Amino acid sequence: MNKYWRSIEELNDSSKLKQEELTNEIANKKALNDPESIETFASTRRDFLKVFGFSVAGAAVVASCKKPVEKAIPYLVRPEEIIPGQCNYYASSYFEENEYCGVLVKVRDGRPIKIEGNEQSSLTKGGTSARVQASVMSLYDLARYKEPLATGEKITWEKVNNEIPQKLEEIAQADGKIVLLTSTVISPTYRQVITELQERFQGLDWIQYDAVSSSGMLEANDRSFGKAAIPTYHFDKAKVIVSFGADFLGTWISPVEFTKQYSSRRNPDLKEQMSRHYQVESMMTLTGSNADERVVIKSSDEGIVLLNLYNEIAKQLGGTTYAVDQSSTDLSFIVRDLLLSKGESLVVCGSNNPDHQVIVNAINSMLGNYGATIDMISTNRVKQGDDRKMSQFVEDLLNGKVDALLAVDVNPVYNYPQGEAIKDAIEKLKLSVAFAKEKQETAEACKYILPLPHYLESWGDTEPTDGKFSLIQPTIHPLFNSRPVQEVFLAWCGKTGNYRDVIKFYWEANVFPKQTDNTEFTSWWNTVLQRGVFDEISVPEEQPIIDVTSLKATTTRIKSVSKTQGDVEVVVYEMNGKGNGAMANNPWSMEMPDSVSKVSWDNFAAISPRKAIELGVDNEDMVALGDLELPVFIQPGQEENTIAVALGFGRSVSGKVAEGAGFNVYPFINVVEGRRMYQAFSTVKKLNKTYPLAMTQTHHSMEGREIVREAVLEEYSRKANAGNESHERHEKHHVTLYDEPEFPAHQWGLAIDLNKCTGCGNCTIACQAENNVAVIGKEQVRNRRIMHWIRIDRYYSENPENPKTYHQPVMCQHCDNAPCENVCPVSATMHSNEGLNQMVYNRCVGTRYCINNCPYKVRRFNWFKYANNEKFDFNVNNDLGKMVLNPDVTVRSRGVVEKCSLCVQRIQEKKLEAKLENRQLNDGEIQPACMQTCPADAIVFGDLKDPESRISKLFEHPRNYHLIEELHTLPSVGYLTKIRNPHKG
Amino acid sequence: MYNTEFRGKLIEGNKSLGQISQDIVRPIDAKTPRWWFISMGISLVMLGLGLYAKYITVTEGIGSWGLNNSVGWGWAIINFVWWIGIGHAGTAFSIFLLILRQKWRTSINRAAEAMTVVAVMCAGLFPLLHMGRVWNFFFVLPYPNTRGPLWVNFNSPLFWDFVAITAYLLISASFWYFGMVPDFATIRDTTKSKIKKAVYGFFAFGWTGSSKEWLRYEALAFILGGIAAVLVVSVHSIVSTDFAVSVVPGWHTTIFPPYFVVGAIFSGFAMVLTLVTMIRKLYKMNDFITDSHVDAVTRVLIFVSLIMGTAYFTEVFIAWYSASEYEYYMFFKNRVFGEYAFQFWAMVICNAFIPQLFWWKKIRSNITAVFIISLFINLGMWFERFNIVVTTLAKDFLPAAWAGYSPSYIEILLFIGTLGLFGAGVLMFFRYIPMIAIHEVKSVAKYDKPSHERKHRNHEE
Amino acid sequence: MGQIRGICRIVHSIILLVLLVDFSVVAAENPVDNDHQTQKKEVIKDGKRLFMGLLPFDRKHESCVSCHHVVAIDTFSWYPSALEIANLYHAKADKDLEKVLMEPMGNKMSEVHQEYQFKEEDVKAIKTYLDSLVVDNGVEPKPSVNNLFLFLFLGILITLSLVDLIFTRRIKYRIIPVIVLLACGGYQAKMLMFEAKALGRSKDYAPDQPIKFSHKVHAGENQIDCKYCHNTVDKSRSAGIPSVNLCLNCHSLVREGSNSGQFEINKIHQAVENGQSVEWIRIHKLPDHAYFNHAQHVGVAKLDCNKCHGEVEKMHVLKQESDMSMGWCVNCHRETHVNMGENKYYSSYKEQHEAYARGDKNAFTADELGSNDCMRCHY
Amino acid sequence: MKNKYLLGVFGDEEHLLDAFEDLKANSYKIEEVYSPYPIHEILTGMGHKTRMTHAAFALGVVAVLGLLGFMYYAAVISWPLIYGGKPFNAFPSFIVVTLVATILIVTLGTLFFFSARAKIFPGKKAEIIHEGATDDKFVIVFNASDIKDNKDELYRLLKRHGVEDIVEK
Repeated sequence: MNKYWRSIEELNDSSKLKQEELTNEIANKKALNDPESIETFASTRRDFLKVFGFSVAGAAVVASCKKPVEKAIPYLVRPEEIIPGQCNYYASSYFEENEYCGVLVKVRDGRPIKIEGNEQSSLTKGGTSARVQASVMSLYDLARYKEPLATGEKITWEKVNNEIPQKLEEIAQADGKIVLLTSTVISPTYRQVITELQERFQGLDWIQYDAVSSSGMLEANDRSFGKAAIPTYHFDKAKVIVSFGADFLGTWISPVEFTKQYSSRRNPDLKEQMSRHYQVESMMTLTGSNADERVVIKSSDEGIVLLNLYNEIAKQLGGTTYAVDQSSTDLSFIVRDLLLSKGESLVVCGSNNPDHQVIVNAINSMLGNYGATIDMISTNRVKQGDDRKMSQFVEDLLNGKVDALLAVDVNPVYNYPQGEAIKDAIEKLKLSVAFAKEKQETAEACKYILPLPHYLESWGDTEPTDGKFSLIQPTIHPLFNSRPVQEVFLAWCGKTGNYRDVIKFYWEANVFPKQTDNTEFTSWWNTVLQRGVFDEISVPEEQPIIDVTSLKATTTRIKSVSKTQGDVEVVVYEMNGKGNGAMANNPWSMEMPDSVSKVSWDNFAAISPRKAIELGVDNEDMVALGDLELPVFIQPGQEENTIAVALGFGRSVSGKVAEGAGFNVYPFINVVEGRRMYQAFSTVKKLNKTYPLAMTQTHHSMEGREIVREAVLEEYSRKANAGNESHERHEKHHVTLYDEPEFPAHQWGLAIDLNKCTGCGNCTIACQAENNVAVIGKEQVRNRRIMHWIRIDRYYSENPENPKTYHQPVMCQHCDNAPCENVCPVSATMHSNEGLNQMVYNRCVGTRYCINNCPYKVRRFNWFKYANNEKFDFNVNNDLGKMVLNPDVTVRSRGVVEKCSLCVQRIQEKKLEAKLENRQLNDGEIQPACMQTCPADAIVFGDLKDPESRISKLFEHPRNYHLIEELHTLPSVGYLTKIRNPHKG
Repeated sequence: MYNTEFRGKLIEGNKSLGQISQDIVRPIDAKTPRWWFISMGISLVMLGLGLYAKYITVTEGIGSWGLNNSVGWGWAIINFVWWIGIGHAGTAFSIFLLILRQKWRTSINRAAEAMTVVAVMCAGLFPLLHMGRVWNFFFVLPYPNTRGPLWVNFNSPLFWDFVAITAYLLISASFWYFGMVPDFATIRDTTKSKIKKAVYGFFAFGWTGSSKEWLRYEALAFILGGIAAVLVVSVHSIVSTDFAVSVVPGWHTTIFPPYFVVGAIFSGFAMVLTLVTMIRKLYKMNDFITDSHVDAVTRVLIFVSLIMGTAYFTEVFIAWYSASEYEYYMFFKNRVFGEYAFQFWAMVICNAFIPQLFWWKKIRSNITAVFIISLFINLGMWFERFNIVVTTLAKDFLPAAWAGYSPSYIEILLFIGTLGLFGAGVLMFFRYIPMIAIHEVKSVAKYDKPSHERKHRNHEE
Repeated sequence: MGQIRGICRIVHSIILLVLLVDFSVVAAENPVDNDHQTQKKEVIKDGKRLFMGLLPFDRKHESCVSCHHVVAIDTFSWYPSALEIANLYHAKADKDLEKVLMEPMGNKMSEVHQEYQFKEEDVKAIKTYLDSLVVDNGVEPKPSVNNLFLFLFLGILITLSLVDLIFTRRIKYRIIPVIVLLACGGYQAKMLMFEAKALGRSKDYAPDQPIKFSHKVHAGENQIDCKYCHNTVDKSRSAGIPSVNLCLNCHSLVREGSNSGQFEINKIHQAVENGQSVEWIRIHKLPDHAYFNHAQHVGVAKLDCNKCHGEVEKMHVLKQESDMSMGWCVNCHRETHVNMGENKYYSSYKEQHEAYARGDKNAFTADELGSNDCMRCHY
Repeated sequence: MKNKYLLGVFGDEEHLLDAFEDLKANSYKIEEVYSPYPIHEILTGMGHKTRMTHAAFALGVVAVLGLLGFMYYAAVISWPLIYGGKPFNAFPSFIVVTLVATILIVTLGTLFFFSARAKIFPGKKAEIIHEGATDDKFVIVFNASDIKDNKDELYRLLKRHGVEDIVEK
């Protein structure tokens, strides 16, 4: 793939830079550089973007039905790297909401349209998360700030750069307090810029603030090791994983990285080496739903459970034990397993309570996991916010001790528990400046609002983990009048020049020396820019020794919580794929059904089935949690007295998409001694109200059908087709009157490893971005009309209080005996000679018989006109949002059926490439969007006609089966049996 | 072979031929009664509501209905099958009874055929409207085109269905129309009104009643009767393939073709009964539609109802006997005892049990009771179609994709609209078209004459 | 094959005709009467007369309008239209126009504008007239027949004649309503066909382009390879309309054309100066739901451009040669052979490739290898 | 109408038939018989024959062959497409359409034959010989030129069989 990676830096000489500007100008001038025109400029064509090579403006002859004259406007000067109609890929990095991911940006005719994983990244290894996939949409968000504003009025950057430093200067002179509030900064160059700013304005206090913080871990590691940092974890090296409420596959620290590591060990063919995963938690997380064993505890009991676990292990290993209440939860089987795999185990905890984390540190230390599965030397930097500093700042702010605030890409008004008070305080400040990408609560409270560029528009660098560097490069000229915050800060320091040069300068001085292979900086820089990443070769170091005294002080604070503090415990969490609320205005993200509950567009009070009966509530009934009224969702696997509610909803100031979606539960966060705790006690009361929830799946049992086939590892090691015994029988029963279908060259197939799939939903959004899948809004989702081509079915079995969970991605199975094909009267769907089940939108008249006759129900109908329709005011209703559309894929009109095409546009593209290069296709060359970005490597695509291909091997695998194969539909999609690895005995 | 003694008089009142003409044509010449205007008004209001629903459907999309990703067909298809079933009565009456030499059909077949045409029109609306892109409807036609040419899929039951419905509508309409030609001529020659003379004269196509015309007319009736008899069986069999050809549990059954045909005859006869009891009442046609006519239809209904009951039982039995877990779930956990038990039992009770009341002579001869039971059968048949269409789609193979369905008000209005269309159509029929086939009634009137007056000969037709 | 125009288009056009009312807006005049205006009007009138050759002035040449036409004409002309000249000189002074007229630049212009002698006030009058064209946009508002009303009117006539033919029979001679019926019906059909054609693909579409670029001159007379300008044709989906700087490769030297003189070529230079690209009128346009890739056809299949685009090298004004219907694509796939032996990719078609290698079959059409599968073009 | 007609108008079928048989026996040339409903004896007695049934059968054969041929052409030769793993020539699927479309074609064709042969078509002006012939009268029509020799005898014969009215036209 290397060949396609280009970097703008290749055009380094000045004349070419000029060209670049010119190109961007041409590409963007017409519609985009004038922010007002974006709202008013209306195109008459439903998919005006499906143009190639030149921009086209349709102009219908006034009031007559003549063919509209179309214009073809070529580039004035075509930039060398842009071939109209061809895609370029640029390596870049994603870092938003504390999540890091190395990415490739697919740019078509000058606009980024898709994010892919960067396989060169040693951290994320080509995986992405749903949030990363959705981030490209935020680039084209109408709610973005388009101009610098001062008290609501447009001002120029020149004025900004004059006025603000002046005021800052005044405040600094008067010994006033200036606070720079940012989210975690992982960019080394940015840090340097901030240092310069601090030097320029004496008394400028820099605070990093994370909406969902891991401050507890920083503090615990400070206590244990004297290093306030988050270690790096190696789930791939752990045979036994015990997680206490850490949703490491969904939202915890670095989920893409962890999913890659985790899934690599979820291979049953590793036999005994396959990892075993215990999850001890109070609510059903995505990670918990993937665990081999899941133990349900109260979140308030976590400390006791942890200390008991510590004591058990200490007893066995001869360590110090501490007095503590006996926990009612029996974890002896975990203890046994942990002791059996010393140095190959990993205990993690999601709590923000440093005491808990200290115990976890002690356990890991006893088990010898430091240096093996945990690395405390090379630490993770994605969460650096310090709760106590932040709460001190809030206290100061509320007491009027702060004079000026520079808030960069943070939103405490929304996501800090005392948000309203903070808002009032900010409004009273002498100077308040917000740097923000799009409409948000804090910015609206500030005097100055300075638009930030999207990461796809800006330069940057990152160091998410010590020694792992990566670059962010712009893939489009800024759409709006925004400037990178670093450039603005430098301007305030009296320096001019663009940020790219600053980064280059920094890298030349600080990163370049970290390697020895290259001697010439520019060529090295170009390589790094092409690859996107640079890893410093680390020298192995001795892990720090744990300070045991830290534990002793901690244990005294671990006590049972008395029952008097309320009826129920409320746990607030980040929803997988939705994040902390910064992306709430992203329609893709909002419409993605939550991986566990399968609810989209809202958050809800997740209540255990038993509690629901006790309260007499059902789904969609409302309950009052303290003062907050929330709809109920009955979540199997929830601790009986724990109610979980997701953060990140209920934005009060935002774009149109986020309006009215869900409820803000940040106020539930407790600030205890300056630390934010994500649990609270509350009362619960049934209300006589209902609230509609957009559920995409309402039946949760497999009804005893062999939909997800499973076995346990022990059986599997004895018998290769364990759990999949019926496959052979069904194969034998495949008798047909007709000849087996034959395909001359290729037969495309897809294999899905149910053991690796975590159900994270990244593929859903990747597919949505690749295939222009429409967003339809809450009401229509609730009507069960979601358009996603790949859905993830989630089933529960056994005990509803702690069920076994199954995730199964289902897309068009491309059956060779497809029931849908037979019944279409107009030949809108039939088989290709490459085994694809074809769907021709322009032939479809919409009888929907194919939908009815599809046993997998993967066909989607365009119930309404979803593009250019006021009633569906999402991205394809405005010309800015339409920029994200993939020009290779038709935007479907009302009344036609659509479905997964196995990314036929990618197949065709690669076939053409092979033809042009006069060669055959290579296995693995074609990657559908779902496969390319799967962080778990659960999806494999390939040619079934090629006996050597990976897919052919997988189809021969004894675990392989087809969905409802007894119907003899001969699907081209295979599933690999899920093999669980529960503890023995 | 034909025994009037057994059946009783075909026409009461010992009427002369002239009286027959007069009696039947009277509603056309007479002043329109007030109830006609009232019911026409109601029908038109309903039709208007339906038009509104059609407007919304076409401009906004099928999304205005209550369907979803799993349940792709709902009320529209239920109503389509229901109307088509009702539309079966006309041909069934005319053709089957013609073939069986049942003279008593003559008083009823015109009404039945009219009902067929209107009902098939109502039915035909739904497959059109339920298309996502109705403006591309012509894609269904296999016509030469500039696309390659690209033809249609002859394997698709929907294409079969399209051909069958079109054929059925055209054939039953022409059958009905040509049956009326001599009657239009009668009106033309008896009416006093000049306008009516002109209009009916036009529609009579220049009919005079000469022996040459009658000769070919008889031949035409013979041919049409013969081939349309095949149609009676084929149309609903083909409609049933819309379901039977699929793979979905509850649809994928071989019993469907006969089951649908019988069901159609059942609902058609029930609707005929509903209509003729109304005609009798409203137009005092007791002399033509006698108690014995009603009696004959009810007897047929008992028989058909037993077949229906057997079919229901067979379906459920096979669901268990086949040992297919999907079929088993569909029938036992979804229909008989599950979420849709109400619809299932409504169907069974209305169709299999209630008509058994006709075993009692008292009920058979009580016109009000007959009317009410006929309505129950119509309702039951609607539930049967609901049972088939919705319950299957709502819960098929993958439980994750199971979804409920409830109609939107647009769908309900569409149905009301077709009821309005049917009402209006039938009322127009009452008002402007001889309700009873005059020439056919005349031809059988002779058999009612006292036998000494009939010195005849050969009673064969 | 059935080349019968799809009923589709007729249905579409019926719908469109019924839906769209062809309102022709007649620009209302807004007379402002004052001296200055009347005076100016007089000058414009003079200028118009001069331009049209109505006022004789001392020369042996034809009138301006004989070359620089004022209203749109059907035939192709190399000369710039009056409006184009007007637009160019609108912002300039009278002197500039005079200078150009008196001292023509380039061979072509010198040839036709030989020995021009103008009075200063004449030039001024012409300039004023030309300026007025810019303001009025050069096109005189023409009342157009309202198509929809005509269509409906014909419909009414048809209905009436039908009614009379069948019911009323007022007209003694039956032939009259029959003739009316046929005539009206025929005209309606003609209207429908016309609209249907305009609506769908447009074979022979040859619009006026902003620059009178002649493929005949470039590709024919000068033998420039198509791929020189359309240089992405063998590697990208799009053949690429050449960017303006590409034109400059030659036209920085070639400043005058053999037919159009300097006027047309100057437009390129102007475009570069203004930083604004040329807005060509697009001719070949597939519907959005059809995907076409030039690279496949030119890069892989090595098709000649003429195969689809016709003899471009003989066209002064480019027109759409083929109707670009689906049938046209599909039938070509049925006839065209694949480079089975040359391109290694096709060895993926094992059976076919072996048959080819053995010599059992020496050619495979694109269709036989699946190029007529729906999802090769529709996705 | 150049010819003069003589109409014998009867009030019921029995009298008509008696008269008809008598007339036939006496070899009167009967131009036409008009009746409100078809009377089998008259239809056979008039000696006309129709070949509509043959035409319908022929049409049916042509339709079946044509339809099967067309579908084979469209699905196998013109543009073969794979539907659900079926062969191109999915013959059993064609039967349904063939059956129904044949019925349609035969019906429409027969109607056309009927219309053409019986001269019953929209817009035709009826040549009404007697107003009551479509109501309650049975009319025997004689061509005046055929019977001018034995007019009185005919009158007598008709009257003997209970004719209601004799009209000369």
